[in-house]
Amino acid sequence: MELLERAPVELKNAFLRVLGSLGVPEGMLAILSAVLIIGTVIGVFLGLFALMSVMERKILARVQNRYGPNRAGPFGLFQPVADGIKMLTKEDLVPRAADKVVHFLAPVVMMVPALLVLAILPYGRDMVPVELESGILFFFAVGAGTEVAIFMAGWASNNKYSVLGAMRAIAQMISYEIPLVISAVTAAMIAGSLSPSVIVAAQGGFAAGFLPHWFVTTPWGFTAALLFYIGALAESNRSPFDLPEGESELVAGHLTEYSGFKYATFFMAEYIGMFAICGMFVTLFLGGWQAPLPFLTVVPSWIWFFGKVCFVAFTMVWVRATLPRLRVDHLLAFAWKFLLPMSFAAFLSAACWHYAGRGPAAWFLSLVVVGIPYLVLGLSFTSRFSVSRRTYLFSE
Amino acid sequence: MNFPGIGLLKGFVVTARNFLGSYVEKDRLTTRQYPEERPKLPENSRSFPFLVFDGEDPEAGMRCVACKICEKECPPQCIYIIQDRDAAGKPLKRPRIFDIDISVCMSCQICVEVCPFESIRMDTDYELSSFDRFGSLVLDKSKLLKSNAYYHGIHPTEASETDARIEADRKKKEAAAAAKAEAARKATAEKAAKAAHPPEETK
Amino acid sequence: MTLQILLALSAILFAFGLAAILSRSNAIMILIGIELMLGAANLNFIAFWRFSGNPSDLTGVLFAIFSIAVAAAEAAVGLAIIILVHRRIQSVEVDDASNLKG
Amino acid sequence: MNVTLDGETVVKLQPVFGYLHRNHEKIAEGNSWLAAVPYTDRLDYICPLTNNWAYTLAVETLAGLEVPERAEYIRIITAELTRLQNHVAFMGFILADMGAWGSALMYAFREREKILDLFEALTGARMMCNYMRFGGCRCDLPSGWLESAGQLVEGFPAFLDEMEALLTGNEILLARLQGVAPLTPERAINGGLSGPILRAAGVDYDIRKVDNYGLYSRFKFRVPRGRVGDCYDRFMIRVLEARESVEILKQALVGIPDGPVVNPKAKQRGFRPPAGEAYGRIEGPKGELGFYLISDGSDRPYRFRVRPPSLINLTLLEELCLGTKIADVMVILGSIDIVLGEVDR
Amino acid sequence: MICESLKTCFDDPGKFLGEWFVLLPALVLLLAAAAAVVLRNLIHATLCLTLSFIALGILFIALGAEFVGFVQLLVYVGAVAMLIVFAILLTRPERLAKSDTALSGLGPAGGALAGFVTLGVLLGFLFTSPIAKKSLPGPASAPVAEIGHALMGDYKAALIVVGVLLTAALVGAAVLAMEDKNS
Repeated sequence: MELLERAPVELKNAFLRVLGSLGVPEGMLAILSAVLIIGTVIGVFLGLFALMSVMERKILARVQNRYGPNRAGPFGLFQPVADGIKMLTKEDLVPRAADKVVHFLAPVVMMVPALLVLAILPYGRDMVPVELESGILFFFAVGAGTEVAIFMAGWASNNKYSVLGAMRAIAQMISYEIPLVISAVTAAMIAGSLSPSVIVAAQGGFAAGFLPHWFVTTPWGFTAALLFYIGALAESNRSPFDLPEGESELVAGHLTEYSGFKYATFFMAEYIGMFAICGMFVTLFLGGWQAPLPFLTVVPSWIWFFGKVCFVAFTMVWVRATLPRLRVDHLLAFAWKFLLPMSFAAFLSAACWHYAGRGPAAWFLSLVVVGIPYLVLGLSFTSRFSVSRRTYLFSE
Repeated sequence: MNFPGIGLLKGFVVTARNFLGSYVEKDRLTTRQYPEERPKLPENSRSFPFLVFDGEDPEAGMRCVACKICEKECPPQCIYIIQDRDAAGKPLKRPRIFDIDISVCMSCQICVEVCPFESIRMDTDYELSSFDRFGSLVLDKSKLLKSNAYYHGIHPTEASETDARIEADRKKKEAAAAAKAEAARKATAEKAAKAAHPPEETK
Repeated sequence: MTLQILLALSAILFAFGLAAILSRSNAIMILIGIELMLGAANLNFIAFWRFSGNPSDLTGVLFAIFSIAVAAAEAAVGLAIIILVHRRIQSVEVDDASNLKG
Repeated sequence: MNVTLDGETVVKLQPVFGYLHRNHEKIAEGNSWLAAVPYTDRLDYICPLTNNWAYTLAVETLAGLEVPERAEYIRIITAELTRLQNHVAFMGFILADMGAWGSALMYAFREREKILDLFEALTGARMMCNYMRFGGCRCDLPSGWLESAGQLVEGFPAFLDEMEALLTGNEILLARLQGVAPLTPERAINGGLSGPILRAAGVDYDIRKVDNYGLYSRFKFRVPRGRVGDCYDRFMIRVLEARESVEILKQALVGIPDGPVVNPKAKQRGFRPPAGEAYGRIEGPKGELGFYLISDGSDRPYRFRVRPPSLINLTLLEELCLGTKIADVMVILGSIDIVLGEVDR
Repeated sequence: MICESLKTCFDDPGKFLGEWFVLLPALVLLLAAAAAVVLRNLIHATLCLTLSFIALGILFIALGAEFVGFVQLLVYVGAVAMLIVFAILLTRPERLAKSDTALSGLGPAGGALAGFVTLGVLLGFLFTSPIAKKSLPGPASAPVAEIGHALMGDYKAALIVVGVLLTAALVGAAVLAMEDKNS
């Protein structure tokens, strides 16, 4: 199994050795290895995107007790190919009064952060494309690019629905970015560094034989993970927060005037962005490529990473199948009045957990420090509408 | 115990049960793959009307006597009947033309109710899509005529009831005919008897 | 790769900012000019830190970080003022905001 | 409808309807009395059997026909089944309006299919049933129908519990529905509303209890009433009414007697009711569905008027939507639960 | 890998494409800044400004101060550009195309002239002063941990002051912009 564990890296080195022997200059080899890594990472994530676009519809269908696409290819697995061909052959309309340059640039600018963000995720034991010491900061810095792209898309379509949709999307992403950043920083604080591989290393080892040291097992980690998850949903405009293009009266939000391959690029950027933020969630809270149980470490680490990413992506589809959409003012009130204070509470409870020695006593202390604000905020938030079951009069 | 968020969790449990249930329980996954699995329609489901004929020859065995009651009663007026005339021009008890425009017909089955001769019944065939709007959507007599055996095939109970009713009518008619014949024979016999011995009083 | 090139670069950037402020009459363009000038100042800080002998003395880097933070605050307040001015006199042209009574 | 917005809030809302107007009432005046029955299916196409019943009830009051007991029982069973599938479908539709990507909708339609299969086995068509006749029903229950109906009613409370677990406690749903477009009882009565919306506003008015038409007095069931009258109450009232319908069905399926299905004396084809006028009304799933018929003794109705609950409930839409957010307009329209076939006739 | 190559190329120039590689973002920076100033359409100007922010961020990374580069990207591209864009949308200056009368009748030429004069003065001092001739010392990097310790260590007071300043500024901006609701 050791070979399988190192397989991708060994393959690359072997390939480079062959090229080296063929007399390729040293400098060129370094560039080639970088290109190889980029190629494999993008290839893997495009494959995941294709798989996800059909798996999402099948999971959604199964939740609703129907089959989902099963006509194109065995079990509908050629559906992405069919969608791709459809997208390519569809005519690419550009509204006459649209701002041609910006209209064309928007999907490109949307795609750039989605792909750049994949560079810092630790896919396996020392298999990190770019070993940055402030990887988490890089993740959020580049993530800010999607807002610019959404604005460009909304503005360039010169249609009032798309501008309205774009404004809503940006307001939502900005207001959900702060809890996202703070919950990510909580994990980084405990691990002691902003670099993802150090964070994953900090989650190694097993307590009492079988309990993995993942951050999600600690109370503050669980709350921070939940907040990060909600922020991730909002960041990638999915499920309860798919306000910009979901609302029945905003047509398709900032994507109204896009068709053909540009729309496919937006679609692809959204999915790869979703996978990237799932990867970050796994790195921060689910112990990156750490195996859940001691005897399972024989399974190669990158299988654990992609397994967990697919599981988190599955839960995102599950959330999408269950929850209705939030209204705009609830969305923002929820972010500012509930998520922000909760993320500070999680941050505080992480500190208490750390200074109380990280043992079981610390576990309960951090549980208290996180639990009280949750109950106080939650009840005050839901007390506005009488959640207690309304009593109904019955007459014979 | 309703701390905030419990409602959402309950919702997730329901969708999870449905997700797993669709693999396990049979009654949850009710989709039928249409072209492969044909739906099993209940016995008296109906689509568009058709004419019933007894025996083998459609023309001869046709029950319809062109009384045009169904044409009058049909709410959207989609039935068109012209009575057949023989060479001498005398109307026959048979329709020469019997068209039903199934693009107009709303399969409401009133023609079946009002038909006194049990000659029009509702079919169950629903794959009637066609390419040209007028040609194949107006079913003429030849397309409408279907044998009684076919009728027994699609609506067994209703067909057997109809046959029983027709049988009963025929027997009653025969009995009536027999009675009339017998009465007529008795009348002729009396007249003959009267004629045999001199008619005392003629008037 | 001498320090001169970087300082020349930031000088040009500064000149662009100044030109933007002086030549345009739209308040938002003036703000863009200010952002450029602040960017030029940050570039100088980092350049001097890079070319100073010991990189462990992080004053230049820290100064740049603080200046970015302050610049962000300043941009927020500036834009709030622009919106207020626009709401009051329905235009963002700097010349229109001439009557002191407001 | 065209909605004028000021940013997010609704300033003016003007529903535009009439696109599904099929001139139902004029056609009925041109056709015989019997020919009008299949057209009533197409009024509120989600609950055809209650439409049929309302029409035949009006004709029976006009002509003074009695209806045999078995026919009354069948009518109550089919009407309550229709109410059940309408309320279940409503639960699915309102979730789809709120963007839940159709999970609740699909569960609702899975159950509704079972009810529609029962209708198809009984009347021949899933939605265009054309089953009621003057003085009773067209044909008797096929063999095994009562058992399968009993099975369905047996499994229904479990399904309703599952739906309630998914929907009633859901915080997002509470946030979206509660406090949206409340309605005071006076406003509801002055607006002429009827059905679940009226009862959600707190008015205890159910025609099944008021008129006691069709042996309803023989069954024990309760009528739920809301207090606040907002979208959440309208939603909950329909959920509770669905449970009451299950109660009625349980009692009716057990107590159905034998006997003729249609009044033998009633003539269907050349039916000529005595001259005069009559107004028959029933408690449809959407509200008070009434038929006002004037007969001049001939075999065609002189005047055929339908009281459409959806249209009358819709008139209050603008007043409910003023000042709410754009996302609420969807939910409010959904909570009124209209069917355009009935609005435009 | 990419960041390493950026830094390695800068640390020992001869090894890779030479240190001129670092001038690529500088070039982009200059072009974007020029475009931001010259362009008529305000939205295009803002987008070029965002591009210049990105180029500046990359330049900081190339110069070794990774943390500052990412902060620059996060703060300017994420927030300030959005602020400017929102301001443009809110004030909708359709009449921008109207003659862009510059201050005191000098027109755009005046502004450009002032810019050139200052540029000349700055470059004059630059090329005469000895300190600017310093060539490149060895590789340098600003590790995040060190920045953290410095911030928490001897710059504690500054950090708190900036915190207070930021809060005051943002609350003030919100109150100012919110004025409209009740008027």
